[in-house]
Amino acid sequence: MDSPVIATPLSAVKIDTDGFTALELGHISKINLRGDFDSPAVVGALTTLLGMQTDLAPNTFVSNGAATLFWLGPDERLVYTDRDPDAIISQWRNHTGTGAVDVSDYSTVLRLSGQKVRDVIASGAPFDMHPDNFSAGQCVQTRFGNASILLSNHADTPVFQLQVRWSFAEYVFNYIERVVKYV
Amino acid sequence: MAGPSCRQSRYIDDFMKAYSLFSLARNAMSYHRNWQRAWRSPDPKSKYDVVIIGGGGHGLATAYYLATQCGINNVAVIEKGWLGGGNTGRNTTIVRSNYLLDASAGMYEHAMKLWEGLSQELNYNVMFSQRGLLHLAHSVHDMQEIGRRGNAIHLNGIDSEFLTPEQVKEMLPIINLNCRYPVMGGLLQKRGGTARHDAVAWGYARGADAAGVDIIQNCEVRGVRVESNTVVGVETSRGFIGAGKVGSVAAGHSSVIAEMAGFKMPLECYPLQALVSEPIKPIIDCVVMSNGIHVYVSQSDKGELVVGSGSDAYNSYSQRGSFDLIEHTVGPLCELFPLFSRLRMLRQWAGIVDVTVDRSPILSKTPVKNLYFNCGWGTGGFKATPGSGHAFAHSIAAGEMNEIAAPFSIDRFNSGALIDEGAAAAVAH
Amino acid sequence: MSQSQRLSQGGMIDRSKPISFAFDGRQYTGYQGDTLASALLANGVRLMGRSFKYHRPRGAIAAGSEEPNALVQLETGAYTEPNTRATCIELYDGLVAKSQNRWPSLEFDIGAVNSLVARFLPAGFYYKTFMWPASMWMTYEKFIRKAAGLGVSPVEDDPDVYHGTYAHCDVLVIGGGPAGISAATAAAGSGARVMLLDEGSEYGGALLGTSDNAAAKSYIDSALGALGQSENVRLLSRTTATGYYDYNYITALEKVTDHLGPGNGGDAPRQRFWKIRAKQVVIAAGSIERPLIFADNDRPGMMLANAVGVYINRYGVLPGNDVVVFTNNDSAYQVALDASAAGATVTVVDTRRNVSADLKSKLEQNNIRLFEGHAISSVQGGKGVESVRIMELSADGESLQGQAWEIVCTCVATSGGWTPSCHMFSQSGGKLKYEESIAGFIPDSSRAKNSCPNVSAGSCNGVFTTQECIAQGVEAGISAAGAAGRSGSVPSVDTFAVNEIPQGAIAPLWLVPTVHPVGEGKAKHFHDFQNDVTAADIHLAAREGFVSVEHLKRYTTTGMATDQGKTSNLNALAIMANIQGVSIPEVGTTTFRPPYTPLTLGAVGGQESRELFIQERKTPMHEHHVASGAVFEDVGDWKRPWYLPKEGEDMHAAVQRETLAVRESVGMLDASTLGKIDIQGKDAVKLLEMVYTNNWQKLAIGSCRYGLMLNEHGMIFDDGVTTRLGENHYHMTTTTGGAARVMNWLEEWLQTEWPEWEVYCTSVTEQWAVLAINGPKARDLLRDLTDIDVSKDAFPFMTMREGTVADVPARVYRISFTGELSYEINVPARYGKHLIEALTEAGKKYDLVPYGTETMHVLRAEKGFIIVGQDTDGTVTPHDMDMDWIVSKTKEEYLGNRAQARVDTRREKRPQLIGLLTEDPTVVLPEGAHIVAEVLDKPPMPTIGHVTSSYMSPNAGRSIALALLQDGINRKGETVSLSMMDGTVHKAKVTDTVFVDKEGVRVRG
Amino acid sequence: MFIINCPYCGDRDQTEFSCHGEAHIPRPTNTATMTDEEWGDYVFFRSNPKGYHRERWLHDHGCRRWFNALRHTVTDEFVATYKVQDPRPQIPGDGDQS
Ligand SMILES: Cc1cc2nc3c(=O)[nH]c(=O)nc-3n(C[C@H](O)[C@H](O)[C@H](O)COP(=O)(O)OP(=O)(O)OC[C@H]3O[C@@H](n4cnc5c(N)ncnc54)[C@H](O)[C@@H]3O)c2cc1C
Ligand SMILES: NC(=O)c1ccc[n+]([C@@H]2O[C@H](COP(=O)([O-])OP(=O)(O)OC[C@H]3O[C@@H](n4cnc5c(N)ncnc54)[C@H](O)[C@@H]3O)[C@@H](O)[C@H]2O)c1
Ligand SMILES: Cc1cc2nc3c(=O)[nH]c(=O)nc-3n(C[C@H](O)[C@H](O)[C@H](O)COP(=O)(O)O)c2cc1C
Ligand SMILES: [Zn+2]
Repeated sequence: MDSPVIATPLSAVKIDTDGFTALELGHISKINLRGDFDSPAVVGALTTLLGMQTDLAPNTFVSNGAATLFWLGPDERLVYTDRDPDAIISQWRNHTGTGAVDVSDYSTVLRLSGQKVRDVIASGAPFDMHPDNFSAGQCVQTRFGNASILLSNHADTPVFQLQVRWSFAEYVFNYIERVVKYV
Repeated sequence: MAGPSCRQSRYIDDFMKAYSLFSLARNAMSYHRNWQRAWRSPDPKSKYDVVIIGGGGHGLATAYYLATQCGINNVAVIEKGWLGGGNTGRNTTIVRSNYLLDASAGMYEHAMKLWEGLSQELNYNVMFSQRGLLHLAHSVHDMQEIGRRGNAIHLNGIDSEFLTPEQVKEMLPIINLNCRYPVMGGLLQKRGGTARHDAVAWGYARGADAAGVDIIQNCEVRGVRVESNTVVGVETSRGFIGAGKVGSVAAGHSSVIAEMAGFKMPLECYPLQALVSEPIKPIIDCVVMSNGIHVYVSQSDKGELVVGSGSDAYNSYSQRGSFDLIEHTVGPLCELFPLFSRLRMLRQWAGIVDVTVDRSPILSKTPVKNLYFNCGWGTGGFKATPGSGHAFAHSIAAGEMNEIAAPFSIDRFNSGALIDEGAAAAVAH
Repeated sequence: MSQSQRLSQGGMIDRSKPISFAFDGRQYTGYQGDTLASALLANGVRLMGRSFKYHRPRGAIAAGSEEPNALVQLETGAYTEPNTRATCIELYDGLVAKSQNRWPSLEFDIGAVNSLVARFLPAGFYYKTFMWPASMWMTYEKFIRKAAGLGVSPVEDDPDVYHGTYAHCDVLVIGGGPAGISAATAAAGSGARVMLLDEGSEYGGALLGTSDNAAAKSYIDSALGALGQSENVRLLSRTTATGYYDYNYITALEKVTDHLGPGNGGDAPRQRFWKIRAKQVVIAAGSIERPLIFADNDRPGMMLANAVGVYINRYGVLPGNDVVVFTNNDSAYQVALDASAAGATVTVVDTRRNVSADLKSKLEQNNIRLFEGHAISSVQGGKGVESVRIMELSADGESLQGQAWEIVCTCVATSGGWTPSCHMFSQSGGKLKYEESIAGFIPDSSRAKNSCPNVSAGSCNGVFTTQECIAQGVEAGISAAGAAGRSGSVPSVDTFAVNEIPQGAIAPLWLVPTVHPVGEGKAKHFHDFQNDVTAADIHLAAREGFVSVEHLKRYTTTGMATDQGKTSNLNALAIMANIQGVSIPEVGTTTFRPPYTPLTLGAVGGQESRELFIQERKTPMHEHHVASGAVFEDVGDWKRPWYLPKEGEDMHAAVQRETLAVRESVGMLDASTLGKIDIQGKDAVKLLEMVYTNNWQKLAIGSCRYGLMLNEHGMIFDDGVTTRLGENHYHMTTTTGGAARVMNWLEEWLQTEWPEWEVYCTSVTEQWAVLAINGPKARDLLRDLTDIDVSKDAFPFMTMREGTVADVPARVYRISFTGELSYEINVPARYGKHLIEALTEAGKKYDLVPYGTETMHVLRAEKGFIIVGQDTDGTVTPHDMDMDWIVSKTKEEYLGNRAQARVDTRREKRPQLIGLLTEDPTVVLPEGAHIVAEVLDKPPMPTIGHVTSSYMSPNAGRSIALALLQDGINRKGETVSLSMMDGTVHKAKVTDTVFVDKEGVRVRG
Repeated sequence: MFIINCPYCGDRDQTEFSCHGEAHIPRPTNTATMTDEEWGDYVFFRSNPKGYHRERWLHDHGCRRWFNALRHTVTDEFVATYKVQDPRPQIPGDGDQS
């Protein structure tokens, strides 16, 4: 048998218009990490497993090339990683005794860029994305239309990433495609 | 228990006072100078046999039937604002009796029968319009639901018909059957429809007043006086008013009244919103309700589309709600009737609805003797107005909830015998 | 008659751009910059519509959105739009409009007979008549309905698109007149993020209607030019703030392409709906003039004084060559001067006797006659005013006296004073105060709602000179910016003055007396023009006891028309105050509600309808199902294959085939939509013990167990299989529709009740693509594709194994919802498509049949497995479901436990789940059919149960059904009757709920 | 349309949240010995005050944390939001801590 094809929900589509592009980033390994992020065990695990600083402020993320760590909640972080998630997950559990789950396929990630990005997303999201309120390095879990999204600002040019559940991806994409004409 | 009465009220004995084409014409000759007050504006007496708290449709109907059918004329209705200014004056006027459970069917069909002769009974045109009420089904689950309800209603002796999508289209040519969640069928109650909400309050007020009831507006009940666990009267913004019995029919404020009397109620108050469009020539000729995509719409005699929205899920006494509900009402409306998209919304508003866990009302005795509660009608009590008032009046008079009211006792929240129309059918209004 | 009323010069229209348009089938010409109303007036057309009730001829009385009369049906076909205010329609080439509410024509309207019998149609007449005979109401109603309504709805789908968006700013300025512009300038100068909205096509507000508007325009342009430079400023013209909600949430409608005409907007949306969150709001919405209420004050040609000024100065149109200005205050004198300058013969009739010398001399200089202490007593002319008679007012203003003078005129400009536009402030929850000096309500800024910080500035705040408006605007802009945390250096904002005369000393005269007592002559005194409400109606309402302002409104319908009483409300309540002998604030106002002007439904809901209405959630295998010809069912938001018909098959045939195939060979179902929750942490089992009714302590790692969840009322609300993956690690599944509810249920308990427990729940629904394979050949098929030992002993029923399937990592659960030998293969979603393709290929040799939800329902019903939500309905307990076996007798506590012991829940003869076998095995009972206690000739018939599930079962070789029947468990073996809607009766035997493989051999095979 | 201050994420739009009724109703631990009345009271009866109300909110579209709020049911204005384990903020103008 041929080696299995990896499918993602939006691999076949993209938007590339004046002032706006949207492109799915393809498969990304993602891990949901849980625990007390002040505890020495968790701090230790983060540094040894991911090489990450741990004092992540709410609504921010950090990246170190191999991994990106997002704040999701007081006891919850999300990691995008290049490495084998299974290995990290089992080591995390061993190190910390707390939860870690592979959520690689739960959601997909769109990269959005161009000067229209904020206006496009504002068509469905009630969050204020003005640079004063949302600058590079910040992320926010909010709503886009009916979908929950994780939006992160990677550059003020702007380059945003939008993470959305697999089954809502098409809806979000259609939404963006519709409104991009109007902003 | 006296049955619904359709004869012209004998209490309006003075023929000249009665409303008719003739009286209208006569009064026109005298430039309408001689019309009398629709109801008096008396000062409160020091004591009544029965005090009704709340001058909404249910309270006024209760007083009306107490005076006209139960022989208790020494009655006051105490209203903190203006008559009918609560939910009676702000509802989407849908009347139907196609309920699933026996207890509900009993109550709402009782009301329906009274509606059918109400204008004549009250000598006041409440514009009860049996234009038909159509529930749409948008999924297999909805079909199962209307299947069950349609049969239950039918076997309760109440009219109901199933419609195919084609028949739905025939009734409502402007509908988009292929909306998100396509229309798979419908349940029609031809006797369902609408009534003019304000007229219901005013008609009952006029009738009650003619039968001797004192209607006291701008008078707020601020305390319930209880002596040896028996109610003896109410403290109001116009002083103490003594009462042999007190019926609280205060809809959105029932918890507040209960607190005055020292107990809690299984109620929470939410804002429920509605909106109307600008008036247009007739375009839909029945009431349409879709739980699948959340649309409730009818057209008033004046021409506006009257559109029910949802209730906000937070407790509130503010008579305003949040705007996203309006969006989530108008979106579905345009989905089901895409041609409405160019029409315009004229006004939106909200009421305070008191909701029980099982979404069924409470007509009940309370921990305090001679204090009775009629409340919890939530998002759907307008249609019950005559039935509720009638059953409550007879129950107050007898000191025991009558057959129609009895299942709605507050005890059910302890015994577990809920009347869970919502859980059973997930149907609103 | 081409633009006979167009002035030869002046105005802000572009005379180089003539525009042709049609009204009621006649062609006219106007100019770019006109509104439909100004262009009609330019063409000498005064009659533009008919009123709601009496069908009285009406013309425009205003020049803005407060217009009650001039409503037209704009455009035709799919683009048609009823009730559109001619005063707000920007003229475009080819515009087509029709008058409304008249038949056969505007000039000759049969409905006007209502006017003749008006005497019989006072306020609320319909409550008093049409009652007999009772059966006739529906017929009367039909006529009433036809007569009511205004324009007509389109009957085709809207071809336009709408855009909605959120926006945020530090300072939102509502209204772009002098106050608003200066507020925005000051706020932006302070460094604030500013939005400036105005509903007009151009900024400037009242300045545009002044005679020196050219100078004003350059002032405005320079201010706007500067604002436009700033990155932090968003300017939105043609944008109406429609609603002001809690926490400074303001909605606004932008008309993006309406002014271009239908279909001319290109890719742009027709309208855009803004949802704005502002830290601070400056309300600079201006004020609205009130008409004076006098006899027959509704004849076409009667206008608000300022509207006359606007038509002259902004549009270069003289609404009438002979103008009577009728006023009780100073501001209309400017209109008299402007009309005179435009060439009209002008007469001023002032109800006051103390007109200032200054004004008098201004009139004298311009040869304008002045009648002091006079009032209009009657009006001549039906479809347009031809002349007015005036008489002297008595000293107390209560009556008219002396001789009547007739003044020929085609235009009456009236001013009863100015009403500050407090709509936005009131909607925000702020309270108004009555200001005697201006005879109007203004915002009481000390009673604004805390959560809605705003400041009113300009004439909406009761100041009536441009300079004062600008000064207030600047102050408001600075303070709002400061309150929003911006206080940079504010550039000095230029001030500006125009030719205007402030309202000055107003002498309120709420109802101009007539020779006959109000309501007794032929004349009518309108305050609410659109709804035809007159002073006499207010008197009648008062007489009948409808004295509360809210009763007054509802009884007479005053203020309930599409203009929501912008020009009429204050007059109405002042008249009521007079009747009652109380002050105006004692009468009070009605509630200001959104929207400020009628709001296009498509703009509010249009974006999230149609394809963006509710997401269609699809599984990773969706495309494959489409290719297989699946017919889909909506389950929650999900699209699931319902059945997969082969060529020529209907649903029944397909389902029968699929159902048989599963029990004969092997079937395959996409089960990806089931909710999945990953549960970890050392207290995980404690959670399971609490949320499920059965025991979880002893579940071995790698084993699965079915569980029921109850709410605290003791009723079943979800079910599913949970598997122990590791020491403190579980994988829970839920129903498709219940996934979010269950997740919230777990989290709510964990976070609020047991926060000290260490349990982490993560939704992994979409992480896994799931294929269920069921049937005697399922094992063979699986064996071909996996490295897991699938032998009976190595992989028993109710266990889970990890390995690879079709070369991808998988968790395989040996659980079954069909009673067959079954496996649920879970692979990461990215391999879902691969998995179904691989299985389809490998399944060929086993006659693998893909099946859908309908077949699944039949299969599970054959085994008596319940579907929560179908066989249960939120009112049933485990006992009612005959599922006592799943309720732990040993556990101390679980959610819903205590409720089981209540009187009613313990009651005997509750409805219980049983099976039904119809006497005639070919009869498939309709789901929802009821079991009756006794068959009677006709309803009512007492019922004792109903059918919850019903199918033709090919495996049982007959129809089968599940039902909830009172005391059902004890009735097994009995025969019951079911009465159908059409009167037929079916008999059926009460059985247990398992119809196929009662011993449960197959599932363990 | 409220702005709600999530104790974890900060000020956010109301549409990111859902409200879940009265707060501080601990689940009884003696369920076995409770009367039907006591149980009914716990499950169904609410204070539903016209005034200050302590209630539970969930930041659905955000951090998915439950938290409590003190809000006035007539003005609909929030006085405070606080974490489940935090002490109850005081009702304005009320010395009492309940
Ligand atoms: C937007 C909306 C749409 C609705 N749509 C429908 C529908 O289509 N069909 C339907 O059947 N039902 C509908 N309903 C529900 C229906 O309106 C109510 O159930 C019904 O009107 C309740 O009538 P009532 O007389 O009990 O209450 P109300 O009319 O609310 O009367 C209660 C009265 O008590 C007074 N009161 C309160 N406290 C005191 C006090 N302390 N002292 C003195 N007086 C006091 C109030 O001022 C009020 O006037 C809707 C409700 C709303 C808000
Ligand atoms: N002569 C007098 O007595 C008298 C009386 C009143 C006003 N005025 C003059 O009128 C001007 C008042 O200036 P101002 O700035 O206060 O008001 P304005 O009337 O000049 O401007 C208000 C603007 O707000 C807009 N608007 C109103 N409601 C809106 C909404 N909901 N959404 C969007 N836009 C909305 C209007 O279209 C208008 O352009 C001054 O020049 C003043 O002298 C004179
Ligand atoms: C059935 C129905 C029809 C209505 N029609 C209109 C209408 O044509 N015009 C209008 O302005 N308001 C209309 N309203 C709304 C009322 O003006 C008002 O908003 C409502 O009674 C609530 O009162 P409130 O806004 O004063 O709180 C209607 C209300 C109902 C219940
Ligand atoms: Zn949060």
